[in-house]
Amino acid sequence: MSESYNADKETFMGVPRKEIPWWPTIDYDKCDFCMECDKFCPHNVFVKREEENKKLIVKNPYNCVVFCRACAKICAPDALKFPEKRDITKLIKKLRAEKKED
Amino acid sequence: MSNKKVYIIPCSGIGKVFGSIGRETAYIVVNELAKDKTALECLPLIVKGKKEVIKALKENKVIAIDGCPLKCSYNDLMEAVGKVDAQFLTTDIVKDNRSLKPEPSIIPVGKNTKQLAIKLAEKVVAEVDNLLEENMEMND
Amino acid sequence: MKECFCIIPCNGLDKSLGVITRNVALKLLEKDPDMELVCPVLLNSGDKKYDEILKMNKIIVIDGCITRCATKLIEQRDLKPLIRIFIPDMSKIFKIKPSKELILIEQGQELAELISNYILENLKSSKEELRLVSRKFGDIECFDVTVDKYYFRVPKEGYYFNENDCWIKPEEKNALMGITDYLQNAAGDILFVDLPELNSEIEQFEDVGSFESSKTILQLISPGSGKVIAINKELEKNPEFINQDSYGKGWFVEIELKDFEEDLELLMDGPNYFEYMKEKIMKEKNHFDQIKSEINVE
Amino acid sequence: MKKKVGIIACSGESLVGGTLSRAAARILVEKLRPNNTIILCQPLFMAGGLERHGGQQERDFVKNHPTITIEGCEEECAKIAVDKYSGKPAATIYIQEIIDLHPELKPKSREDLGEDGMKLAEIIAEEIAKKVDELFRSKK
Repeated sequence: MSESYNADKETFMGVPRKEIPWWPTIDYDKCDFCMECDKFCPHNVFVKREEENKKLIVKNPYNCVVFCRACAKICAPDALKFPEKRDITKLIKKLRAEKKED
Repeated sequence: MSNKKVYIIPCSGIGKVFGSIGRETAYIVVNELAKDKTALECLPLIVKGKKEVIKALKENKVIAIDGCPLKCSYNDLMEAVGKVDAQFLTTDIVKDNRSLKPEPSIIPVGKNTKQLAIKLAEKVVAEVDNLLEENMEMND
Repeated sequence: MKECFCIIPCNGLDKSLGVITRNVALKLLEKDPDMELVCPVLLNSGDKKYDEILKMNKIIVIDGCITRCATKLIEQRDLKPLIRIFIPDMSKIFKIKPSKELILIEQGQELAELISNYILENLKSSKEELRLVSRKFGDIECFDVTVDKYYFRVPKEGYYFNENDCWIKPEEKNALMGITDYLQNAAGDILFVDLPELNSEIEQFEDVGSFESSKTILQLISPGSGKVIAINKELEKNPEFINQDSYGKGWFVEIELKDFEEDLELLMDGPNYFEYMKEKIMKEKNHFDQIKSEINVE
Repeated sequence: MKKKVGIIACSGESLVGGTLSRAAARILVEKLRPNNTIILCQPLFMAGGLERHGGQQERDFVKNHPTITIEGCEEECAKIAVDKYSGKPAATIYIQEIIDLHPELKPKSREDLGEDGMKLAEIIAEEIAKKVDELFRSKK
């Protein structure tokens, strides 16, 4: 993502991005640090930490595009998990309704 | 074998790596696999209408190797020479080998790209022999 | 007259290719008695017998050699075949060279068997989308913006969009879905598509199949909810349709809508999406160029 | 928004000039001036008929963006094509001229530039980059 991207003023469907809990969670038991997801993701959600034992972490969760799960699709050991899309849709509708009231 | 030659005309596009697969394939066929039976020619020269080149293509066999569905080599040859004896699309060889993803870099080409070119070159050479053999005995 | 496929073989007698064509037709009839065998000679004589079934437009043409008499027969009546079989192509695919004899020998028998199965296979797979294969897309009125050498079009009406750059085109109780010009430009030449299963139920924003270029994998994130009733099988052979005509020929899947009013709440119409897309292009401009000129040269 | 400069490199296949022009074009667009240059596909530019969805994008781009052609040999296919379809190129670089300035560098072959060849490609790329900067400065 270009540097100009900063998550606080970004919105998704009229809802501030920061209020939507959508990002990949790494299951470190399965992950073999092949780094395919980091190589793939154009939005710098993942960041490498070569020297630590957790070599890859989700550094910028709000850079992740809501509802996009492409990284999970190419993860061979299936170590990337996302929230249930159904719940996220409900949450967005709730937040949009609240915004309309105030 | 007839004394005829088979001209290999890659589209040599450089916007994407698929053009490079076509060019690498042409080099492998012309320099290694079918050295004496094939020759390489330059597409822009044909489109520009260079008489000697077009004459040679008309009198021999022509294979077009294209790098994307727009098929410039095939379409240009049909316009300038009026015939294409066989055509290949490099994206087909990529599709047949889904595990061999071509690397984006084209100078130098990556190892997957090289392998794809070799696989395609084998198919092209089979077609070269077919065309030259077909040339020999006119079947019905 | 029940809807049925009609087989029109050429009647080549002077070549082994014609003999194989005849046998393919007979084998097809054996395997699917509902089919109608059209005698090319009678058809050529202008007899009215076949007028009715030909109008059903489910014609299988089988040409033995390059003169393609069977194709000419139907083209004279400006009909278009559903499937066009050309024996030399088939012999290349199945790597069986027809012999010279004019009577069917064992090799020709095997080829005729393979071709008749090939035809039935093709008919079966296209049955689901038969209703849609002849889907015509007139030219759609679009907004468009050009950035460097890339066109970004957005249809003005009839299409709705989500922020994941996928579109939905409702038609009464069904709807077509696909990806926008923005997404196909970002992907580059699409080489592989993974289409969803027929009759699978989808929720709004669920990922419905994916498409892959040499640079990236992108998913169709469904703008609508409903049941998959048709998939664009053409894309498996020609994924470039998505790049060439993302709002028409490049359609991806058709669903039977469950509750479009509900879906609509989180979708944008043409004009709004066009503004959203332009802003997105400008914001991601540098990073977008990076994908385009493949700067990721390690 | 600053207008980008188009680069059309000769896609010649029969001699090392073509390979050099492609190598220089890629080095320029990827390393030297990534944000203000765009590579255009020459065969697509010359051949892409309107009905084939392709060429028109390249030709429109060249009509309203300054474009530099890089010629691999004296045939000048890129320059002629640009003149014909979109109007005069902003500049033309002749590979042969630069090769003559550096006799000490001998590219190996059209298939493999070798070390000298890559150095030469870098020099050519630098040359084009200078032209790109000139065009940017001259455009207020």
